[in-house]
Amino acid sequence: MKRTVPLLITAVVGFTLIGAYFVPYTQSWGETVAIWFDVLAAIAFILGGGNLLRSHLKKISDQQRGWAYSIIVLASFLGTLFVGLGKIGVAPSPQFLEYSWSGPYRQTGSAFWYFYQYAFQPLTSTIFALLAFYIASAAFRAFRAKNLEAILLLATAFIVLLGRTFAGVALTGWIDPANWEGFRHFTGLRLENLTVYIMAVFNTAGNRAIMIGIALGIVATSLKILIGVDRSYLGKD
Amino acid sequence: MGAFLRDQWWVVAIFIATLVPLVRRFASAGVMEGLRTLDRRWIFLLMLWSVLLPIYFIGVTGRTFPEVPSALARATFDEIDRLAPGDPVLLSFDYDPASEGELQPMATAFVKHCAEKKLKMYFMALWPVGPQMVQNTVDRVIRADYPNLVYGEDYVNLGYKSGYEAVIRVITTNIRELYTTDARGTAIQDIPMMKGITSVQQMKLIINVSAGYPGVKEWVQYGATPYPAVHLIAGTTGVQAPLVYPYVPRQLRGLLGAIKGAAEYEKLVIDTYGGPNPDPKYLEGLRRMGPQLVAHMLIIMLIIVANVLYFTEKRAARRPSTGSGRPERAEGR
Amino acid sequence: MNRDQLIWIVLFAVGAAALLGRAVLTEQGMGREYIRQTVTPAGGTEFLPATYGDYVRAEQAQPGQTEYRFSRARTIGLWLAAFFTLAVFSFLYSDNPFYKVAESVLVGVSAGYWMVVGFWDVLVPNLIGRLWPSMVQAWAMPGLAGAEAQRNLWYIVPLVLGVMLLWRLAPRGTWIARWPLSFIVGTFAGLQLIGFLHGDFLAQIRNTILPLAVFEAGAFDFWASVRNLLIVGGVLCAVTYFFFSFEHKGAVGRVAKVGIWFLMITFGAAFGYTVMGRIALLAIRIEFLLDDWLWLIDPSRRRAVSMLLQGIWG
Amino acid sequence: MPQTGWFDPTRIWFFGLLVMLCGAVLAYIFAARRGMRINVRRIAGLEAVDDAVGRATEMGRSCLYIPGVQDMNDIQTIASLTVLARVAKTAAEYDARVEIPTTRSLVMTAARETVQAAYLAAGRPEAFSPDQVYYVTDEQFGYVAYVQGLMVRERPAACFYMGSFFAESLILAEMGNSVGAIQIAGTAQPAQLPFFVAACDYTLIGEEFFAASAYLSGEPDQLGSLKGQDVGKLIVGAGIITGVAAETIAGLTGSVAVRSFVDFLINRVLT
Repeated sequence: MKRTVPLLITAVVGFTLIGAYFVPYTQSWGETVAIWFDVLAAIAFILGGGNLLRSHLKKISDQQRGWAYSIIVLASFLGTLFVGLGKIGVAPSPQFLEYSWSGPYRQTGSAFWYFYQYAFQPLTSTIFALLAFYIASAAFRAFRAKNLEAILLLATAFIVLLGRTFAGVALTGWIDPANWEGFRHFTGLRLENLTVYIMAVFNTAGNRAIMIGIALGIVATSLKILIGVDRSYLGKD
Repeated sequence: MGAFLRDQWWVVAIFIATLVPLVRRFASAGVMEGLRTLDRRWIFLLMLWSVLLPIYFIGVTGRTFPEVPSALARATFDEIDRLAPGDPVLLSFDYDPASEGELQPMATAFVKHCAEKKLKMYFMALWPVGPQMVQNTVDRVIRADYPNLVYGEDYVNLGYKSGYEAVIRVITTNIRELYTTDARGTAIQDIPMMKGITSVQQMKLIINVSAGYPGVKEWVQYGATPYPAVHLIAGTTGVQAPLVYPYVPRQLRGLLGAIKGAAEYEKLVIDTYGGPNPDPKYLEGLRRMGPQLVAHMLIIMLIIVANVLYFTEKRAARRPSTGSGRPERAEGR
Repeated sequence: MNRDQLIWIVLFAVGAAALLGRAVLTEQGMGREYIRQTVTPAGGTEFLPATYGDYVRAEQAQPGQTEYRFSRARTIGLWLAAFFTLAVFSFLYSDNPFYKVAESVLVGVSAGYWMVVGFWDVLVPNLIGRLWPSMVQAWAMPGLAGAEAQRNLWYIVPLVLGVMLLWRLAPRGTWIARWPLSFIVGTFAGLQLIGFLHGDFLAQIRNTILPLAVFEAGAFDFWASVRNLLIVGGVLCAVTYFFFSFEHKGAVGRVAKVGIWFLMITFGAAFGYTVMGRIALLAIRIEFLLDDWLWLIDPSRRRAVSMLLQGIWG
Repeated sequence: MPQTGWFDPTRIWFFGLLVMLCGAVLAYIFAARRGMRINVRRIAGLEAVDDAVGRATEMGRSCLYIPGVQDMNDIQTIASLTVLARVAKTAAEYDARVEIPTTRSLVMTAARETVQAAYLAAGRPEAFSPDQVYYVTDEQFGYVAYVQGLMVRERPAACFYMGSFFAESLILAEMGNSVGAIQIAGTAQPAQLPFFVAACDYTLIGEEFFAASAYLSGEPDQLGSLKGQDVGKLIVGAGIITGVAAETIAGLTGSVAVRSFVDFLINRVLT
């Protein structure tokens, strides 16, 4: 009972939606279900939030290593939640002054905006900016000509990188019909044109094959789930 | 450069101080050994300096780094430069504040170039926030530096029309069917420069600044391909550029890709129309390219050094006399 | 006290001294935010961001004016943002308490942020608004009207599934929570099977049907034909690489080898292409530190009070 | 709605392709169940899973499994859970500790069920503790900031990145490399593959990632489905070759018949 019903639900819902794609009247079922999913994911926040609270409270009560930082996590989590849900500092919208809760929760100047502007935004964009450092260390460590494939990877990256600087353009700027008529056939070898050619031909072909492979992988994976061959996500009997 | 080193000596002092331990390590352990056991935090420090110093140098001196325009940027420039004063030009700004970083420098340079050439500028937008971008650019360029240009006679903002590519399909045959008024609400008949303009085909050139959909792809498919006489050039973000390269040069006569394309085009506009010391707002792209250039050079150097190191190690490993390198972990593809 | 701590202390001392000197000695100082108080059409007051340049110009025009004012709250916020930025960068050197504080604040604030977004952008309009429209209209969405304001009983389904999901927290009968999970898995396995098959699989085959002999206005265009041959050949070889039934040996092995070459060129190009975007991200953060916070540089002339004072930055 | 019938005629060819592909996958699954021998090629990344977990056990350090940053509405996350089931089972057998921080509440719930079942299947239900699977935050960069700190402090010996990733892929891979972990990545996001290929020890490229759970399980019917996918590739090969040949012939000879066939193929069959 605990496992057969869920498997039945998955199969029925899955095949219905596949069929719905072919019947003109029911083609919009896909979007409706997507909206339902958003609602379900929003409700599930309670589980996630609950787990966050429980694991950090446990870390504090057990005085595990780094419990002081858990206090900071809980303080900022509950602070943001309180300020956001309570629309603290949000003025009601001009047309509906008498409805105190009508103002947008992200209103500039409100407390929630303050948390976003001076904590959320700087922190996330700075973590994102770490990528520039990691790209440099990855370039030094990973781009070594160990075998033919690594040489192709490194050579292409090298050409594209060079092609995007003025040095690259200057390096092969001499391949110019103005200098010698014969160069007319070789302008394709100029670095920036080479980059264009690599992106337009090799990148297109490579990405197409990967996308075709992914589509086939998804067909097989979805089918295995719908007919119950793969049911690990359902847990124990 | 000398003045910069003298005035900002303290920055240079800090820069050198942080690199002294690295140089000492190379001196004591030898360059190859130093490189082999190089702590990746030195690479992080080099990346920090290769972005921070150019920003500081450009910020203080106002000068920018060299930039050599590529053939594609020159083709884009020539498409506008070949026009005569008074020729009608359509500018469609299809982007939003999120992509302003890469596209605003292009929009500013396009409008300055058209204003210098005294072309008749017809602005429009396929994105809801487009008219705001047009207004910002008009205020920054035309109203600030070309006060003699008159709204309604030299430039007009037709505003946003919803309908994505359907808008292009309509205005290429009959512009008045969709645009009965301009963005300010004045009727089309009362706008002097709209006299005699019935469709986009009369435009000598279409300039499209695009961040996605609807954008340059739709302008190529519905604006340029069906009407070979109409010339189309475009500026677009780095992510979108590879997708539209195949249209160059037949359907798309000029293309500026990412901040690099903007910098190249700015260089061409400034060299011909900039005057002795151009206003910093026309150097936005060139200014942003400073750190990009040095950081790209750093990464290129890192790849070269890594491979030189790898080959010397491999050759050393073949001769048993020298010590072997770090045990290489199982290397998969 | 090992080398790391020594370096931290030195960095700290130099940094603090420099900041203090900068804030006190130079006449312009650093790191201050200004606001412009305006009256909104509906009578309320609104605070728009303004620059130090606006403030000084307004003061010169009319000393003691109150429209442009120094904002303490936003200045504190600016310094907080600068602290967080430096704390995250400090992780590159080594894990340290500052990074742990920044990490904890980020985890807490971001979890809270997305839950608030989920509540106001999804739960209120799409669930409560659909089942009890009048109540939501009176409470938080007075603008609700038209089709949106009618009750839509279909939204009982996500509500019931949601309750089942939360049953996990109950002591007994937690197995009921599997029903909503299997509902989600079933729907999206079906939807994505169709979506990827139609969108990616078919579309990519159609795009790869290219003529191997290209004619440009009658004349045979050699290079365009080579380009098409490379694309078609590349796709076929790379697809062969993904074959599961044959070991990469013999004829299939060689074709798959060409396929992996195409993939490696694709990855190398993609890597080289994204470098510019990542460096732009770092440039923005460093510009925030040097310009908005330390007031060392002013590339967009926001604090240039007048052309006269141009000299200082000249 | 132009059609009034019960079936949308414009999608009839697509329906045919769907039936053919699903039929092939199902046929091979049932054939495998009836005992047909299935042999498939080696995939380096998947053979490394066992010795990665083994290495972690020897060194007494933990394994880190990251199921991607998307929610349960992405098939890559669901596929990642099927791989997690195998990895968790191996970890249970080796008595290694596997930690699974998640960035979505639903993924946490489903992953907890999956790991519990895996420990049961390995015969060590008592070794499972719910705290192994926990929620961090919904924000992609908040999650990466946490995991980055976790890696430096816990120094895991093996890191698995399976699922849908975006820009943070390189942060995870570089961090994992700096703590000396064996890293096996698998994703179907083409834009992130270059970073995983550059920075990880093994990378499962697109379709290889979806084949991971079949490989690791070794069950015949799972492997059968891979054969079904190969039929799909034969269809791709046939479609492209006939299309290109017809297009080229139409271009060379200019024959109307071939040209109409190509138009039929492109505008009818393949849309």
